[in-house]
Amino acid sequence: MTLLWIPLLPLLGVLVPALTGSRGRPLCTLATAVLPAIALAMTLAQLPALGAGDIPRVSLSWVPQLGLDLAFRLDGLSLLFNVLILGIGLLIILYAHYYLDASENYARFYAYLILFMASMVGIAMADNLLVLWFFWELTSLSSFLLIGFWSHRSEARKGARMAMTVTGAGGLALLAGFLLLGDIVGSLDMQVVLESGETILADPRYPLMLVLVLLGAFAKSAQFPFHFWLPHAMAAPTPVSAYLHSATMVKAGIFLMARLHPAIAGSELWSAIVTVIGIVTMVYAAWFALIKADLKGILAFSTVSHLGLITVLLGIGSPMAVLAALFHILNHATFKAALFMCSGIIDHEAGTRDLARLGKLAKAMPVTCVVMSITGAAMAGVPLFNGFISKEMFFTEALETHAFGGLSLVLPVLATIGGVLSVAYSARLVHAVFFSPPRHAPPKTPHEPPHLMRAPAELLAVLCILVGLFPALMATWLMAPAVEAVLLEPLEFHLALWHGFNLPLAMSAVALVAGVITYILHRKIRQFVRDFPPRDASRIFEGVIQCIGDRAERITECVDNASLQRFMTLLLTASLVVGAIGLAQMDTLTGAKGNQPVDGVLLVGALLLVFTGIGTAITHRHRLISLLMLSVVGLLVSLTFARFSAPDLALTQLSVEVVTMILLMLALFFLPQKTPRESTPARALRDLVLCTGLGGVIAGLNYTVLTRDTESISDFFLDNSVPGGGGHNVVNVILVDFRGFDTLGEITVLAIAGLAIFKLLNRLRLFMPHSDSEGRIWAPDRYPMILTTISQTVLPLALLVSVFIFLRGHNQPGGGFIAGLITAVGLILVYMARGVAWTQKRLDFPYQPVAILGVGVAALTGFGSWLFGAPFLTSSFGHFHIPLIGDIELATAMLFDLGVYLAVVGATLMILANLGKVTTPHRPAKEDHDATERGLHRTDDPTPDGKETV
Amino acid sequence: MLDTALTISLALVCLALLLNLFRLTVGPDMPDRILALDTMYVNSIALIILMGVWLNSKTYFEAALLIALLGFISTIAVCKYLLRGDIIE
Amino acid sequence: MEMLYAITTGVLAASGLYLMLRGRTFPVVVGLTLLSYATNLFLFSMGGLTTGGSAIIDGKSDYSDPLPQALVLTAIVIGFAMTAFAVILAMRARGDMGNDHVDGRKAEDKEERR
Amino acid sequence: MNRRTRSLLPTPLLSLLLLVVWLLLVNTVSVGHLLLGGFLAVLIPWLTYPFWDMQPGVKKPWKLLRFFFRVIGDIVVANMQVAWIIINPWRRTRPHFVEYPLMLEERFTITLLASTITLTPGTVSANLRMDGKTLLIHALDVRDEQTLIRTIRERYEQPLKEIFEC
Amino acid sequence: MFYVILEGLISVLLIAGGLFAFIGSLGMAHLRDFYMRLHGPTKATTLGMGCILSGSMVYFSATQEGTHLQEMLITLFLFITAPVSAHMLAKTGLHQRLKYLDKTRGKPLEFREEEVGDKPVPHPDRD
Amino acid sequence: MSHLIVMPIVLPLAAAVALLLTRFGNATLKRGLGLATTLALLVISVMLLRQAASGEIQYYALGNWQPPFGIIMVLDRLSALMLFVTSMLAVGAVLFACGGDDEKGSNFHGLFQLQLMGINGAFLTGDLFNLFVFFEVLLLASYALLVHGGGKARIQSAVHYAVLNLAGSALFLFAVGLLYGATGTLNMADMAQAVSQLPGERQGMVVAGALLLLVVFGLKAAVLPLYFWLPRAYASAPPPVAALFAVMTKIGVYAILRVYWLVFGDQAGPLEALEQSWVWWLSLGTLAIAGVGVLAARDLRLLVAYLVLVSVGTLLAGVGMRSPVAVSGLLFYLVHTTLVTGGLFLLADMIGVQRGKAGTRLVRGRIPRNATALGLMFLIGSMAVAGLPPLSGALGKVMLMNAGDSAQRLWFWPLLLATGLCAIVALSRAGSTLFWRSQASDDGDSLSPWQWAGTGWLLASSPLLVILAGPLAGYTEATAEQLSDPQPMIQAVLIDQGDAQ
Ligand code: NA
Ligand code: NA
Repeated sequence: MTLLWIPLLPLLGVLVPALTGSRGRPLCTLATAVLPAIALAMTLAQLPALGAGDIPRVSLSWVPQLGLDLAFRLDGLSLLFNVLILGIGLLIILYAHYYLDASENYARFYAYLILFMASMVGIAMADNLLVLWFFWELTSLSSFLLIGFWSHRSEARKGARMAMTVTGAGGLALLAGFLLLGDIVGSLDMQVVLESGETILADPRYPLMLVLVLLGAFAKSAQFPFHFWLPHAMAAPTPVSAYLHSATMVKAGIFLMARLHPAIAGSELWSAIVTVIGIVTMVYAAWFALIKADLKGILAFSTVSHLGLITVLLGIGSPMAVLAALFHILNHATFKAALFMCSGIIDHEAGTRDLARLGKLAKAMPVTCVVMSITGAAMAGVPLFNGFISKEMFFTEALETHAFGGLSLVLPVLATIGGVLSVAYSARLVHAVFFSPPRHAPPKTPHEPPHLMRAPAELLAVLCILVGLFPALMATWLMAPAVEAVLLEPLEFHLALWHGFNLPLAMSAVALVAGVITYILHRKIRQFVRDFPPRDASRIFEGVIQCIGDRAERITECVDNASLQRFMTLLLTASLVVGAIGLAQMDTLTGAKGNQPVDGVLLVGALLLVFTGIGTAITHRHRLISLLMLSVVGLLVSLTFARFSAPDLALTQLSVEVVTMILLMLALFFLPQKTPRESTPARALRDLVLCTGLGGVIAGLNYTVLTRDTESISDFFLDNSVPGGGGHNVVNVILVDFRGFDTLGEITVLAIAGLAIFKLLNRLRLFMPHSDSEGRIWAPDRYPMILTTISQTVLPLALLVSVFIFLRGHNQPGGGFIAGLITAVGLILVYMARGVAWTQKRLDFPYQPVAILGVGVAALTGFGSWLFGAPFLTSSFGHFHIPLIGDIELATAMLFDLGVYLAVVGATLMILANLGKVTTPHRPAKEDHDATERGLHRTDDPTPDGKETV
Repeated sequence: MLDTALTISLALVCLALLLNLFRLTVGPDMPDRILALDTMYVNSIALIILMGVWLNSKTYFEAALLIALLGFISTIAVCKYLLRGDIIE
Repeated sequence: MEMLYAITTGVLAASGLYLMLRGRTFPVVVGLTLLSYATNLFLFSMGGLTTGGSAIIDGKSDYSDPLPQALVLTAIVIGFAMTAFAVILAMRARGDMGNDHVDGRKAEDKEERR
Repeated sequence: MNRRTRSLLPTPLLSLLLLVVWLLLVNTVSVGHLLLGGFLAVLIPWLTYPFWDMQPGVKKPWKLLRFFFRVIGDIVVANMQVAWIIINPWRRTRPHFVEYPLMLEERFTITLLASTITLTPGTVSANLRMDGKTLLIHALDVRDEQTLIRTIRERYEQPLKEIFEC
Repeated sequence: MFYVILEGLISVLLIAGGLFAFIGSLGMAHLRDFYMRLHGPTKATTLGMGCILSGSMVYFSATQEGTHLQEMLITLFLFITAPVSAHMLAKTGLHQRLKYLDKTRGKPLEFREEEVGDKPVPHPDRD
Repeated sequence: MSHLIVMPIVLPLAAAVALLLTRFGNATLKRGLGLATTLALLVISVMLLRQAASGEIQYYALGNWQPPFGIIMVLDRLSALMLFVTSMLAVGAVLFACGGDDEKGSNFHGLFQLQLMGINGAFLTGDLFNLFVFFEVLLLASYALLVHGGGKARIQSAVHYAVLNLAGSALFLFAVGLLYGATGTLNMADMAQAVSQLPGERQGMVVAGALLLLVVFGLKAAVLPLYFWLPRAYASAPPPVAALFAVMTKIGVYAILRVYWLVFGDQAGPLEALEQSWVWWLSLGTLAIAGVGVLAARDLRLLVAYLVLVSVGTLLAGVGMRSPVAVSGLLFYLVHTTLVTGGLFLLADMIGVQRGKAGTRLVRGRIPRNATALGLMFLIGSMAVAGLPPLSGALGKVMLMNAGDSAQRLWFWPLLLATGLCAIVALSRAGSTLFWRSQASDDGDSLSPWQWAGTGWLLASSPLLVILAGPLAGYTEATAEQLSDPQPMIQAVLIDQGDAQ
């Protein structure tokens, strides 16, 4: 379990700076360092176990369905990386303490840094592919945050996004690779994966998997062609560069290749890809390192180059190559971190990182000069420093590999060229900063930084020398288990400074000499390069992203053109297609039942319906005519219902139709009276074809159903209506009892419509023409006397009819809904005849509560049945005999129907009366002509600040 | 005899409906169309009553009643619309 | 008779759909209403076309299928609610946008931006 | 508007009408329905009472009855005339707009008169002036404006005035 | 015999009703101006309704138990509403100043220029 | 009989009635009632979740009319899970709304409860027509809520949203009619049985009905040619409503799962899985177009709306794979995406409010006053929604990637990963614009604690889902198993056919 704490402690450590941030920087720094330090100690404490050949592992079940366990291991490789991550991390914390300005949010910085540290430890220790991926992506994220730390700088933001995009994309490829790998192996457990090398190599999906995994690794380790993001990541504060972009994060890709080495290396494909990419990266980046003018830029490209070197070694893949790779990881981390810190110190003290403005700093900053010289020499591979040993090993492996058959000389030659360039840029780095005179003066007068700020770099420099001098003593304890972890077996080796005179030594010598010469000539080279101005990767990247964004925008605009007509066309086309597919599967349209004979009335009815239906469409540009046609359709539809034995439907349709008419006319008043001719003939034709098609499909489907007999559940309703529901009108019993829940939903819909319309009408001010579309000024007679008189007779009659329809609904056609509509229409007649003000004065209550009360009553009927232990909406009924009056039947369903009645009355009046009220109080006596010409007249404009409420 | 009478009557009412449709379609003015609509309502009542007689069923009486009551309101609404624009003011 | 009925339903649906494809809110609402008539006729007929068989229990033997009728009743009410909402929404849209195009476009830039 | 207090039976004529209508609706004359109808005939007028203008009382009920049957008769006759005009291919119509000066004053009776005119002899009451003093009548076939006015006055307006307004 | 007479009565009422309804609609279809067309439906159709409804009353009273006077209600409603519809329609026609036959005598106020009031203004929707 | 099953429907109804009986009234009281009801719903849904976890399928016969004659509410693992997600989301939305959005128009809390009623009803009902009714309840409530507060953009998007959905409702009725005409029943379990014995001459009717339903559900779910209503509607809705809308598309997904796995399950013979290839290919198209939309979005809310569309594509791809593993994965992903996108809509509004004039547009503006906290929330939300570990999106995505055969993976993986990358690019751009590329400023409206609570509630669910991933995945796995075998459902619902009461 202690193992679990090693990644967990740094993860918890993210909170420490957040909590201690307000207590001052020294305390915060100290507190932040504590948990990583403990984690480092715990890591080292595992050494004995490792020495004994154990691999400490811990696993907690997390998502077993996925094969995802929270599993960690601490083998040699993890140990090596943990030491690097935590060790250098601690040094960086110390360094950052001095590096950051007083004004900067150090707590946030530390939090990001620790988050990053924790995720790196997680990668190093992950014992499950998915866990590894999790931490992998977390490093991308934390590096995004760190690179963007100076978020006010444009290059920081761009660099952060670029890093995020590239490593994020790599991470996604890696995920796919991991899942494939898990699929091949049948487990995501690292141990199982590592032991299944043969299975993996034999699997046909291996190449794809390998490419995906390597994509991830290369993107993270900035290998060609994904190298471009790393230099731009240098926009980050220098501690970040030192830590992430030299010592740790960029090594994650290398780590991954080493980690999965037993599982996925060992094929020709592996060597080919990895070696080639590595060597190309190495040389290419080294070249750029030489010609960069920015201190951190040089270091960044040199980092890329060295990562290439390590990649080559992993590609070669022999045991000694692996050892060399791991050893170079260690060495590179030490000298490169120190170099970054030095460059940060210089930047900090001199105020610039531009080589042109730096020079002759040796006097002002002697200690820094020494440190930088040592570590620079290590980077160049000068003997006696650690870099020399691993580079020597690299040359050896480059010579010994036979990966490229006849071209086997290519590798050593390129390796040597890389070495030459490496020496050249290292020399340039040290010489230009400390010894040669500057071309322009630096912004600040440089001096040595505080001692403790130097200390981490000094320590690392000392390590460079110690390891360089006593490699076996200093590094074997780390290297042996690490190599064993990668090779899955112990490797006998001896790290030594001196291997005798041999070809690699000669190559080193060549590199040194040629490197110095190259540096001396480098101005000419740079002059040469300047003729081909290098393109800025960030600008290209931004351009590409911008271009993709624009392209995406254009595509989106093109696809989604905000045209309802197109959306509707698509919807209808989809329906046409699926309907036609169904229809096509019918063998015969006419079923066994066949057609009943047609009589003249039906024919005339159908003729009228078809005629007015089409008429509604044809006349749609003259809206009122269209509306009248529609009204006839409604009438005929209700006649159709009556004709085919559905009196309830006929009644409902009739009353709804009238209310709809009134509603549409109320609304039409505020809308244009005519529709402009806008559809092109082609468009109209297309719509016509589509609609005819869909109409045809609907007709066809209707016909197929109509000509077949159906066994349905309806017999149950016919049988149980009287005994079970206490009503003779089966339709009504279904509505209020068998399927009362539908009806409850339905009146809820109606009530919501009322509420929604109330919302829409609130503070709505609309243009009110003072003349009709022909220019006739409205008739002066608002409330025609005969109409008003008749309305007062019709209202009581309508109410009486409502009561009649309501009471008999359970046994005869009728019911609460129709009754409600009749009541509503009766009241609407009064509104029409006498106006809102007059009516409102006499009908002084809001309709919303009525509608809601109706829903409430219906719901209460439902709840009532709970009292009797029955399910919601269970009905009961009884016959009661009252003297003189006779038998009467009472059913709870009637109460439910009362709810329906109230809801309908309330909602309908809420809709119509509110709509009627929209204009009434504001109707201007006369429009002013300007407003009329503008086509819009508002009595008060809605406030622009969005305070308008709906 | 009754059947024949019923058929004749139905045929006449249907013809009447077609004539209404004619007036509804050709107009020429809105009031003409409304008049056609109104007449259609009334003729529908006739149709429903005749259907009731034909089927010997009183189930459809309410539908006729409702048309008599509501068709009028519909007509009034359109007239009011043409007269005043705002039918509830 | 069935054929006639089906054709009528289809024609109403087609007319309604044609209107729903128009570019102004009011025809769309009218189309919606027309379409819901067609829908109701369609749904209603799923129980077959019965003459003189109202589902009112009175000792007859041949009743029409009451279930589709009940469904259509619900559908009519819901359709009414929806039409009401849609038409008021159209009003509101006209009030806010200054025109009654379904996309809230000005009358000037005609719809050729499809 | 509350000139009258809300009495239990504010409009007896309406109540009677409602009761009759109710009995017609339920098509039964049972005690239960009489009671229910009676209840409704009281309740509904009571509820809708605020929506009523002053309703004139019936001064001479039997005259009303006579008027009623006369109108029914006129409707039949007049309608046959109109029918004849419509189907007679050689018809000679003499359409006429007639301004009819009203004697009646109550809204209710004016409405009754206008309705009667519409239902009877070839006339439609086309417009009631807002002042309620003149009624515009469109007649399908009249020889003489004055004759028409006189007929209406004597046959309908006078009786109505007697029944309701005297 | 009684039933034959009854059947005859019903038949006559129904046919007469159908005929009047037809004539009413015919008048509406072919009379020459709106105001004349208005007469057809308000008169003939109403009478036709009366006939058909009476026929129905007689029919149901004869075939089903009890007397069926419900149809009177429809007649009543029609008599109440039809004149008002006609009145409103006529009002609308006058308001729209629909043309009437030249031979029509009498020129109502509605058609006299001086009574129309403000000069018509172009409606914004007008193309 | 336990009434608990029907509570998620009747409780919000009752609360809505109480809330709406007066149009105006004590705002605090209304908030309290709205919040209390929502919390009660959460408790109820947890209880139902535990009931359903036993694996037993229960139903509640309304009016005591036994299936297939009466309407029933069915509680199985799937419906319980959907109820839970809804109430989790609703709590966040209501909390947020109490911060002041509820006062920007009338009747917010009542309508909100009605919307919940509709959603919960849609999840519970076992009757096809009743599903239609609840669809209408939730749609109309959503129209009302969409225009809450007013404004041009809202009204305009409401026009599109409403008209399309109205057409969809008509299609739904055609489909229900056809299925009733062909099978003679409305109960979905009964229909499943009827389909298994379907005479060949009716097959076309059922196919047409089923595919029309697919169009309707596809419209709700916002699948490729039918998604166009979504971006603008979501982007313009009032924030708590937009948050609740996060579950709206999932209703479509749910309905597809429910109908096609039950009615067209393995007992359906030649009709089995007739939706599959449609859903599969269209979902991929949706994913692609949504990825492009994510890159194109120049407004944070629009961006989140397109991320919802991404999630729709992902979910439907899971549906299209039509395997229990895929369903398990998609349900996990569904829980995650619903809560997180809901939270992001809320967060977007908070950011927009503090950025003043720039609002949620992704242009240089002033830095939100509470940049640190908002930034942290944005980070969490973005990571979760983009599928970056260790948050829930990553788990869901991995689960879905693991499902599907190799032919399906060939299409699904590249698309899913590519849209993931689009999301990363777009969100990092958005984040850097909102929190970095702006001037710091001290003014900007202050945010109410309610808003923090609501947003925090939803965004916190993502890490929580990671911690509880094991149990949740176990539940979704069992759900998928339950779903893949319709027989127990059919038997549970139709035990005593023939006699009711
Ligand atoms: Na009923
Ligand atoms: Na008004």
